[in-house]
Amino acid sequence: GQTGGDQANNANNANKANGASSAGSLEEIKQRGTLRIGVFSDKPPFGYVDANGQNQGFDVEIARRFAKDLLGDESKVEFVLVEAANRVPYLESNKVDIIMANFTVTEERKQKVDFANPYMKVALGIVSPNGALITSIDQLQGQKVIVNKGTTAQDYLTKNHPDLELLKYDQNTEAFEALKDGRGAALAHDNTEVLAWAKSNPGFTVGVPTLGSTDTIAPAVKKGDTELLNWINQELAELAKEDFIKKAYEKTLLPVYGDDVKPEELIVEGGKL
Amino acid sequence: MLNSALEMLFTSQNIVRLLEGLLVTVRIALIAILISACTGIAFGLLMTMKSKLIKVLCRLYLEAFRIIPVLVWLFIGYFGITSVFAIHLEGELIVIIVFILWGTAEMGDIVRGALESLPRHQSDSGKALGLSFGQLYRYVLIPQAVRRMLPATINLATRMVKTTSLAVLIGVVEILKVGQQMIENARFTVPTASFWIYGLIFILYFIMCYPLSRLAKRLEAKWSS
Amino acid sequence: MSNNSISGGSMSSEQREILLAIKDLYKEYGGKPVLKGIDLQVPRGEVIVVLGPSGCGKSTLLRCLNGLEPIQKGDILLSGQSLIRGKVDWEQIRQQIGMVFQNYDLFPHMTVIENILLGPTKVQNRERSQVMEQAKALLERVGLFDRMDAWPRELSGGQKQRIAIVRALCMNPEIMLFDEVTASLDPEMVREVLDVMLGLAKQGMTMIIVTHEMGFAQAVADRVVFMDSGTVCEIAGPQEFFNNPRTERAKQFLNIFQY
Amino acid sequence: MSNNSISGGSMSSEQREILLAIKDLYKEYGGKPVLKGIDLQVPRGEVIVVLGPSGCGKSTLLRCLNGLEPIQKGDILLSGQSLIRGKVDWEQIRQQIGMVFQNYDLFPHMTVIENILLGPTKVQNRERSQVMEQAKALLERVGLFDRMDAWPRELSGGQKQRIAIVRALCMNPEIMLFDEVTASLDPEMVREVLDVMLGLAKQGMTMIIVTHEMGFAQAVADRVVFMDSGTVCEIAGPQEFFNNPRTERAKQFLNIFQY
Amino acid sequence: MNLNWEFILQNIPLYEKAAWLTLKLAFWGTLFSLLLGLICSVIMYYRIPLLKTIMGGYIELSRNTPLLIQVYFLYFGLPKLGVTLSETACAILGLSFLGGSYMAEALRGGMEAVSKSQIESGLSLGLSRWQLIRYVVFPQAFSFSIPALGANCIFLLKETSVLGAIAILDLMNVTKDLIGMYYQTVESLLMLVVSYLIILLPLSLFLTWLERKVRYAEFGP
Ligand SMILES: Nc1ncnc2c1ncn2[C@@H]1O[C@H](COP(=O)(O)OP(=O)(O)OP(=O)(O)O)[C@@H](O)[C@H]1O
Ligand SMILES: Nc1ncnc2c1ncn2[C@@H]1O[C@H](COP(=O)(O)OP(=O)(O)OP(=O)(O)O)[C@@H](O)[C@H]1O
Ligand SMILES: [Mg+2]
Ligand SMILES: [Mg+2]
Repeated sequence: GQTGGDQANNANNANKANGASSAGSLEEIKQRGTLRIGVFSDKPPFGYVDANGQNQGFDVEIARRFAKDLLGDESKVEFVLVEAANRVPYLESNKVDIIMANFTVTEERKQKVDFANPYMKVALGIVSPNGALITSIDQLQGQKVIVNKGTTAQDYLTKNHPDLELLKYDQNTEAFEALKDGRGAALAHDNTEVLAWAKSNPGFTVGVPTLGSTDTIAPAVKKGDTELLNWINQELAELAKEDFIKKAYEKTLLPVYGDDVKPEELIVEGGKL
Repeated sequence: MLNSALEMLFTSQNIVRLLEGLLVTVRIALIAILISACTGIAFGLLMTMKSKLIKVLCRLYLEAFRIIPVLVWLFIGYFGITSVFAIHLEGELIVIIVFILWGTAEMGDIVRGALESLPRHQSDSGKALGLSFGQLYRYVLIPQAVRRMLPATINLATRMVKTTSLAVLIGVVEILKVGQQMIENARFTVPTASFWIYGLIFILYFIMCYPLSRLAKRLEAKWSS
Repeated sequence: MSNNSISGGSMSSEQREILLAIKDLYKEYGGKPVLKGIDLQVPRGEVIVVLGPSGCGKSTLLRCLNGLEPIQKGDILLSGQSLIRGKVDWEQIRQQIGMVFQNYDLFPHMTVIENILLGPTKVQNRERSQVMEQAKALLERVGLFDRMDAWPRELSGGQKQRIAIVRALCMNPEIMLFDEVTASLDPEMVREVLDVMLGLAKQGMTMIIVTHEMGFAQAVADRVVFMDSGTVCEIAGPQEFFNNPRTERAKQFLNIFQY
Repeated sequence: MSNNSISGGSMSSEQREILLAIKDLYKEYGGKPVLKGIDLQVPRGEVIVVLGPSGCGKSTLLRCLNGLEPIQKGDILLSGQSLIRGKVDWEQIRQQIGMVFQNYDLFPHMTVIENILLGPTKVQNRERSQVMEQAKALLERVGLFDRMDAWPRELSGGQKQRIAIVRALCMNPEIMLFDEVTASLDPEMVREVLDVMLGLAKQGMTMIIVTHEMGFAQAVADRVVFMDSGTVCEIAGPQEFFNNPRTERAKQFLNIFQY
Repeated sequence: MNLNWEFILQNIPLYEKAAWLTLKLAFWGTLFSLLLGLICSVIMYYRIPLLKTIMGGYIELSRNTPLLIQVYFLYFGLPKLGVTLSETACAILGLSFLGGSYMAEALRGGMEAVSKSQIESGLSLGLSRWQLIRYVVFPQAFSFSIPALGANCIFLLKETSVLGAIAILDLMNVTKDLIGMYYQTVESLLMLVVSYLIILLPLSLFLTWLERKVRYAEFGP
């Protein structure tokens, strides 16, 4: 949760920093006729591309709805495929209007972009093979831990456990592949992510389900784009009336998590914690 | 194992998507090669100018691309430029621009080398016939230089095709990225997907580059005698 | 200016029109003098053979006459018109001066006939068919009519040099310069090239020939110019020069060719 | 076998030991005959000059004598020992046959003295200091003692060829083969190299020389061998050959050098 | 634009470490490439049957595929066949696989540039085959190859930049990290470029000098 003062302050910084005009962004989007949203292409079930080349997932589901409510048609969304590490540059360089790629709210990121209200809660989780299950971070001393570049997991481990040896990959695919190939003792990532992954990968278990503080995941817009930001917050509040986030959960995440996980532990309805 | 891999490829849109990815790769390479062939010739002529200042500037430009890896230039174009100037450029466009800048430098050096390798008495005897400066280049020097530089030019083209593989690292959805998406998708059905997909891409690149380098070798053998 | 004092030869050059006059020509490469005041007058129709040890400046002299090298002092007059003072249109002048070099300088990417036609059609803008006539006649004369469509690489060294001569002749030059055109040829080929040059001489072409073929020099020259380290040491008729050289250096030089 | 019938020359070769005998040597390149049965006997101490038009097989003959080219028929005997039949130790035999080529073939990555010492020390395993003595003496003789530590690129063409001769001589060969060693030299340099060879001849070295220098050939030869298209046409003493050649082809050939 | 100097100073050690790693990988990669290239070039020069065909195939395969795909295949593909190599092993193996063919071509070019008459004059001195290679062919071939070999060294050093894809913490990867974590894009890229300049500029200048020396002077001081 951030205060309004914070935001105003940030907006000032941003205008100074890149001098890009931010007013009238909604107008611009409407004129263009498409809403450009940055999503992952290789992070099922949040954002991925299915065998037919269609974007799918939880984030995508919400993104489509945004487009529908803003432009009247859910096909008027243009999905831009992003990597963890280039989410901020994409916003900064105006390549996308919104990032909805499992973007955890952090202090550094707040310096660079503006986050809307959250739609998900997240902590870090650590997944490891059943044969050598890691249940505490202390067990990882002297072992290699796999992370995805530009994620909160890398951030957290680098800052709080600088002695751990990290194997850093550009892409999710590669990080999980590396875990399967036994290149590291464990993989640290958002717990939403590792839980989902462990579900569908027998032989792997999330031994540390929450690590560090609970963070939130929220849509992000370019620094200073208060107009779009306000619209998103409003939209999230509207969507709460029909439990849309929950529905999206049921459609995309439930099949993966099953009944073990309570939706309330993960989702945030209406942008309010 | 091979069966399930083939099945994965030929079910749904996979093969089509892979080919679409390949198309992006080919498109980048083709545009960059064609444009830098032209700009490179101009740059090469510039490099043979007598002016000291032009020589130094050309040299700096060339060395910048000789010393700093293309991947770094891609990052500078992709992250650096956007973060400084906040302009919106597609990854693919960045790749093409960087490739053209790089190709111009390398091509220019090839052109310069070819022109300078021509024996001096060729231009002497052209001059002795009364050819003007322009005629000398048009009828005597350039046609000969073209032969000498063709093999190296084709080799450069091969290198550019190969280097398109780096585009994935700045988020261009080309063949490699499509392959990775497919690997991710098939993680339950075909656990060995990465072997097959990366192997297939490896072979596809080979199929693109091999004929080119063959041609270069041929021409080299033919014209060296 | 003073060359008359040492000039000689069978014909008096004063009686004929002076086609080319070199006056006190001075040339240096990066401060090192290579030609130290050359004086020479070439009447129309005369054949001059330039002899001298290696490095004495023979090639440099020819290259200066053709504007391939800038000179530092002196003057060169072609038909009384200076090639040094004022604005000189070298492209125009080079059409009047044909030159053949030691290296086979045919353009390797053109056939024989294309090589020959390039200058007349592109530089002189003459009618292709008309030049063709002339080219064929000249090729016939040097015995290479049937090699018209060959590529330079398919020719022997001697054939290449004969074509190079035809190429220069086809521009209808006033004067021809030959710089050791037989230096890298086998003896038989030397002969076939020299025979072409002898033929030209007989027809009255004005020529300056640098060569190391003493027998040929003696046979073709109207006057022999002997150079050493950038100066003209001796000018004489061939008979006189070869049998009774006046300077010590010329004697030494001729000794090399005797066993 | 039959060369005696056409052999001639100032000395009767029968009286001296035959160092090298070539018997019916036949050689082809890819089916195309280049040497068609050559017979030649070289007594110790004789200087043979091989003349003939370009492409007649002179170089090929020398290369066969040295084992650089395999032959198809015939025999070569050095001091009576066959170089063709049985197992031939070429490395051994080449030490007895010195050869100098047209191109300056010094090893560019070694200084002059290293070039000279390579063979004697590495191949013949001789004492370095002892070879050094000999090398110095030879260098003195060709007038290049002070260039001992120079690099080949610092030498003129003529100097390079003289060093190449020293390099071959330092192996103490029985016979020396020279293949147009002055073909790409300037006239002054030609002279300095030929003088070295004349000196060798006077000292009684057995030599086979291919050259286009007619004056030199006449001066140095004990016998002249004239070849044409792969056969020996005429063997004669130099006086006889140059003034009164017996075959038509030799007459034609000599004509080339006359103006 | 204001640079965040504090950030730059803070991260110098990181770049220093990465630079050493880059150099280390390039060193081993170059060394093995040279060895592989040497073997290949001798095989190709002497046209040893069978081996020549195999090496020819290898050279084509290696020259006509990108290093990135090669290492992806080695790193992610091979484990599916049960062969799991460490990051460093994959990196060095990939570099050597790629570099071997480039070095082979460079060396072979050098060997073929030694003129036939050089070999013949060696033979006519009575040198044995081995002595010929040792004293005549190789020293010259090597110097002919120097420009190409040098260019290959720089090429391999630059190619290490793609090894970040298999979690090697080279200069490129460190930069990506910093951009991803702290979003100090300009500073990180600047340090990256400076690092490459520090490593490659002296090397490049040295090679230019060497090349000129070899080209104009051939041999000797
Ligand atoms: N481009 C050049 N730069 C510097 N010096 C040169 C150049 N060209 C020739 N020289 C020098 O000028 C002098 C005369 O050279 P030139 O080629 O005219 O001699 P030459 O009489 O033609 O000799 P040769 O018989 O060997 O052809 C030589 O000492 C040579 O070193
Ligand atoms: N390696 C080769 N392969 C095929 N043919 C060859 C080869 N070397 C020489 N020949 C041919 O053999 C013939 C004799 O060549 P050779 O070099 O012995 O002649 P030459 O008498 O030395 O001529 P020159 O005076 O030009 O040196 C020529 O017709 C030549 O074309
Ligand atoms: Mg000259
Ligand atoms: Mg020969």
